[in-house]
Amino acid sequence: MSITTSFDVNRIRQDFPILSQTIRGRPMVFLDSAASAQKPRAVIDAMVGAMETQYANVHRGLHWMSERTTEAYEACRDAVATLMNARDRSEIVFTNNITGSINLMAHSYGRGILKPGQAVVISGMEHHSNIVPWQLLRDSHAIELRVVPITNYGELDMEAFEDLLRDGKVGLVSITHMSNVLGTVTPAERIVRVAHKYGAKVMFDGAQAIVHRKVDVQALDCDFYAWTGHKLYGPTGIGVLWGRKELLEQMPPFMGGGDMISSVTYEKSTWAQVPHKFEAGTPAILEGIGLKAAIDYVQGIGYDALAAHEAALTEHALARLSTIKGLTIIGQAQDRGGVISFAMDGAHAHDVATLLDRQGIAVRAGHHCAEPLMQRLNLDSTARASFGVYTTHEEVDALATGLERVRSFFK
Amino acid sequence: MSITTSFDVNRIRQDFPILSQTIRGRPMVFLDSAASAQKPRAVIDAMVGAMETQYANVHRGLHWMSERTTEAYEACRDAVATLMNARDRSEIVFTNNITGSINLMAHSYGRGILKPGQAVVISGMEHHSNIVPWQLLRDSHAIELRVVPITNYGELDMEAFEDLLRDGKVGLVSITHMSNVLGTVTPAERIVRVAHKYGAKVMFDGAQAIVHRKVDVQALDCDFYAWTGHKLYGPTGIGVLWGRKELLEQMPPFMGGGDMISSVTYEKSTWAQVPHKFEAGTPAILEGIGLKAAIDYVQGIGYDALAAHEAALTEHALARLSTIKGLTIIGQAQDRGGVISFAMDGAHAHDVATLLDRQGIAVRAGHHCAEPLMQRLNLDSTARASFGVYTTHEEVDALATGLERVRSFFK
Amino acid sequence: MKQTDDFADLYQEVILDHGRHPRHGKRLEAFDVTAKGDNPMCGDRVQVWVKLDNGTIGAVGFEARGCAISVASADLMVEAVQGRDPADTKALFEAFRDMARTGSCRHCAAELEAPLERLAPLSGVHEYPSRVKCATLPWHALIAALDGVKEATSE
Amino acid sequence: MKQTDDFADLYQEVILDHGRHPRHGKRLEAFDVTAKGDNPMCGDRVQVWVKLDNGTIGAVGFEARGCAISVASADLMVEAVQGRDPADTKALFEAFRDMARTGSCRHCAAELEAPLERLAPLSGVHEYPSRVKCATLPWHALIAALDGVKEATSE
Ligand SMILES: Cc1ncc(COP(=O)(O)O)c(C=O)c1O
Ligand SMILES: Cc1ncc(COP(=O)(O)O)c(C=O)c1O
Repeated sequence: MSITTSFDVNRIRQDFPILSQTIRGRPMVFLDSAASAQKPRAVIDAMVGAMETQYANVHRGLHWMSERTTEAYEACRDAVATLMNARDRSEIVFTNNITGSINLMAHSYGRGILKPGQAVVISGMEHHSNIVPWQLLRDSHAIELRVVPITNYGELDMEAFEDLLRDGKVGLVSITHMSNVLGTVTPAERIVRVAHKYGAKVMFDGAQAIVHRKVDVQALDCDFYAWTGHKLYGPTGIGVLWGRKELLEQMPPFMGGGDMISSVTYEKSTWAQVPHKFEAGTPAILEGIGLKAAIDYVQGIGYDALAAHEAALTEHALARLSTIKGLTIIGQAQDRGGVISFAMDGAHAHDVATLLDRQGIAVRAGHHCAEPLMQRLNLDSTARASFGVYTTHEEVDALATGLERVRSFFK
Repeated sequence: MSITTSFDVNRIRQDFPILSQTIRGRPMVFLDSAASAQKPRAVIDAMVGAMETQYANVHRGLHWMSERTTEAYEACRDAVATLMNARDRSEIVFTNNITGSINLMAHSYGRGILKPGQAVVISGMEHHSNIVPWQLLRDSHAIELRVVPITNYGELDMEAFEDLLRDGKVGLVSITHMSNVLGTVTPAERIVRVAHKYGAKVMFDGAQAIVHRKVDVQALDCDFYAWTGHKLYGPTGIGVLWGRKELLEQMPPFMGGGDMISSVTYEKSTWAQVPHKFEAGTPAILEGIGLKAAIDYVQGIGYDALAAHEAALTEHALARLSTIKGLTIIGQAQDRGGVISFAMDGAHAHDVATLLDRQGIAVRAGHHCAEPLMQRLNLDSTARASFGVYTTHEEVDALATGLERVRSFFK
Repeated sequence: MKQTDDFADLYQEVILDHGRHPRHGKRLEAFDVTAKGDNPMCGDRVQVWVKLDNGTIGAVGFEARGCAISVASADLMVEAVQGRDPADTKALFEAFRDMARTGSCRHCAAELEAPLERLAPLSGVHEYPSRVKCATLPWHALIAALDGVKEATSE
Repeated sequence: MKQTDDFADLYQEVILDHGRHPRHGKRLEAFDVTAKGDNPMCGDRVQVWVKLDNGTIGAVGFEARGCAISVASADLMVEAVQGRDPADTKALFEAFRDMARTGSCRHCAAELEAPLERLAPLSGVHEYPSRVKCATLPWHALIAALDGVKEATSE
């Protein structure tokens, strides 16, 4: 099958007002989308539209503004359900970011369903958000934490993974679907097949993956899938946890408060149905409305076009960067997305990032919230360029030229 | 001292674009601000400005956009510290809403500092957000939950309160600073004096209070104070917890993830300094920027003017509503804010709210997330009108006229 | 007068009347099945008792704590379901819920037209999605009772 | 050339030089106090060893893992503090931090002008608030060591 798309990146760029900004008098070259993506006009307009014309608190209002705002906010749940191909909209739980989603899991699934003595499996390339909640669980609930090693290419060691599961003690596998450092896309279907064979449930950290690929939770056959709005061109302040309904229903709530109850007396409270059981307090209303617009925007472009664009960019970038002397690209996974880490001989990543910034080029540098991975790689930090739907080949070229200048400055 | 203000509500109303909307062809009369307030142009502009001209993820970026966005976001922390007269900006913790703040407390203070056998005191007029987290704590951590009864006027029974503290087992008092149902403002300074006398720390749920009064945490001498951005004319998705630094420092973290760590290895992680220890994951960046604008807006008007306006409105409303036959105002506290609940003989609160809505008047009806208080009042639900900085005397009159029509319809 | 119409198109006389003076608003002493319904968002509660009569619905009684719409809906429901078998009743509920949500029943079986007409005064709630639950709550309780479930919430 | 100036105003020759070839970048075998500094946000780490000499700072050595700015700052710091007493050193740190944050030291005591001038090449970091911490991290470690504290983080 060949994909024919009419993807016009210059037209896309016009949807993002911020891209016309200049930095130090130069056009902004924004290569830090993996940290947080820029927002299209549609998202801005949706949020402004709500604040200017249709806003009130949701779910309990009987008046016009509240009813209409509830509809607009809940439409986001439908959009997410469609995006992920969930069986039912009630499988979509909104949180504040993916960190909140994973903490919810570590609490409600970890403390509520897993038994002391069981194990959780993570991998050697997780973001701190998918490490620390499980450490807190381990320390308070006597859960064992097992780590799948990664190969020198930066891929999961799938044999070692299966070995970790063999004793049947693993209750949950929580693994990234795409590394925010190496760009590696993990073999999600295989992970699920192996884990289920040994009776373990599987959650994916899809913070990066869902930005680059169509995620179909039924096709993946996973049990939970989490991601974060601000990386998918949506606002900050909203995250998503998808879970199989029957599992969500078994889990105790995480936070208590308004909106998540069925009845409250001082003696005893009972919980609302899923997903509301997990959504305490006034939700991120404006953010849900913004995220809905972001999803519509992405769906309008289509994941096929988006993935093809990013694959072409990534290929171009890998080719271009590999010609720069003294530059090492970190991670050589077969299946990878538009996130590229690199190190320059004789120059610290921070210095590289700052000197790129002086040329108007924004990249990230540091441990990327993945210290254990850095230790595995024997690095303190890397510089990282990451691409969005609006990134151009010219920007990749600017990065390469910029890096050549940095290199000659430091030599 | 007499307060002279140049408070011009018609000028204020022009700052809120939504107020020019019509509902069913009638001017919108929005009397549901206690559920969530409308947003002034300044808040909208600040958020749009960020999304259109200056946005990136914060705290770890070395590039221009990230540095500038970090400054804009962190300026909110300074604004909150000034608003509340905190000793230090590091005492301000951002959460997703006040429900998140109280759950953080129930977790980090409740499970981290309180010992099984100790007690937490709440009151008979709490919002579910300040009940359910403590019930979850009680059930998982063997903490006793004590409830201060309220008088028939809808005030705290302060003698009973002191009695609850006498055995010295109470570790924490968590009480509303203003009831979202009765409008009652609680005697915060006295609560703190009494509680401290018996060695208990005090947290206030200031979700409603901070909208109507100047809150000075040093003058109150309390230990924690929580509130929520969307009721103070800010965006959804952001809440605040203020705590004394030495207490915050003793508390273990709540959620794990990026931004809240100092170092991570698989064996052991260490935590960042307060407040970051409590702020896992990408913060509500756009929301912080919006909240900063909201605080500046409120400060620009000044709490004196704001409180005077609302006091006058409330007085007018109480007078006007008390002339309506068959209408009972629920709660007669001496010290009260601009939130008024009422019940109509022979008409259910939902029907009242719907029929007001048909006249373009938005009020809330239900248990207002305060079921135990409803039980105490022997009511299933009330209708509630609540005022904001933009509410006018004419709108109060419209409410009264509207209620009279509802009454004659149901008679 | 236009203004009163604003009220009356939602609160038609029949709703006011059944809301105020429900004909069937009492607990049955002799019954076969019963269930409670609960709308946590607004505090409405209802309990429904059903006496079965050779597999069809015989006498029905209810106790409701709630607004005029939920009480009237319960009362009108009783009149609409008497004599029907459970499968019929569920089909009628689906049609009624569709009407309450959208203002009309879009794909209604012909044999449901008559009973739906009796319930039509409630169709005005479609403008208020959160009040739709007031109208459907007694139905949820009834279906729960027929299914042998003790409690229902309007979703 | 304009472009190269964009680099050079921040990374002056002296920074590149001290960053690449720190004169004092080694652990002291004989020392009185030592402390580590750690910038959790970016992963920079430094350890500083101090030999005291009658209450003033004698020999100082450090080991740093970090960027050119943090290494150069550590190296320049050593040269600036040798021979000072702890109180003096703290005053100099405050002045330096002010300069790193704002680009210049606004309220500097006259006697600090000379040592500050040696540190002035680092003042360009004020444009990058998160890199200010790179420049101040070794100072935090030094002050911690003088105060008898084992670890410091740049706030
Ligand atoms: C007194 C009080 N506490 C807590 C809350 C909960 O606020 P939020 O839903 O923003 O967490 C509210 C408002 O809903 C309130 O009025
Ligand atoms: C793979 C991965 N997981 C988790 C996160 C955390 O996302 P958030 O900070 O929005 O919770 C990120 C991004 O920071 C990420 O890249």
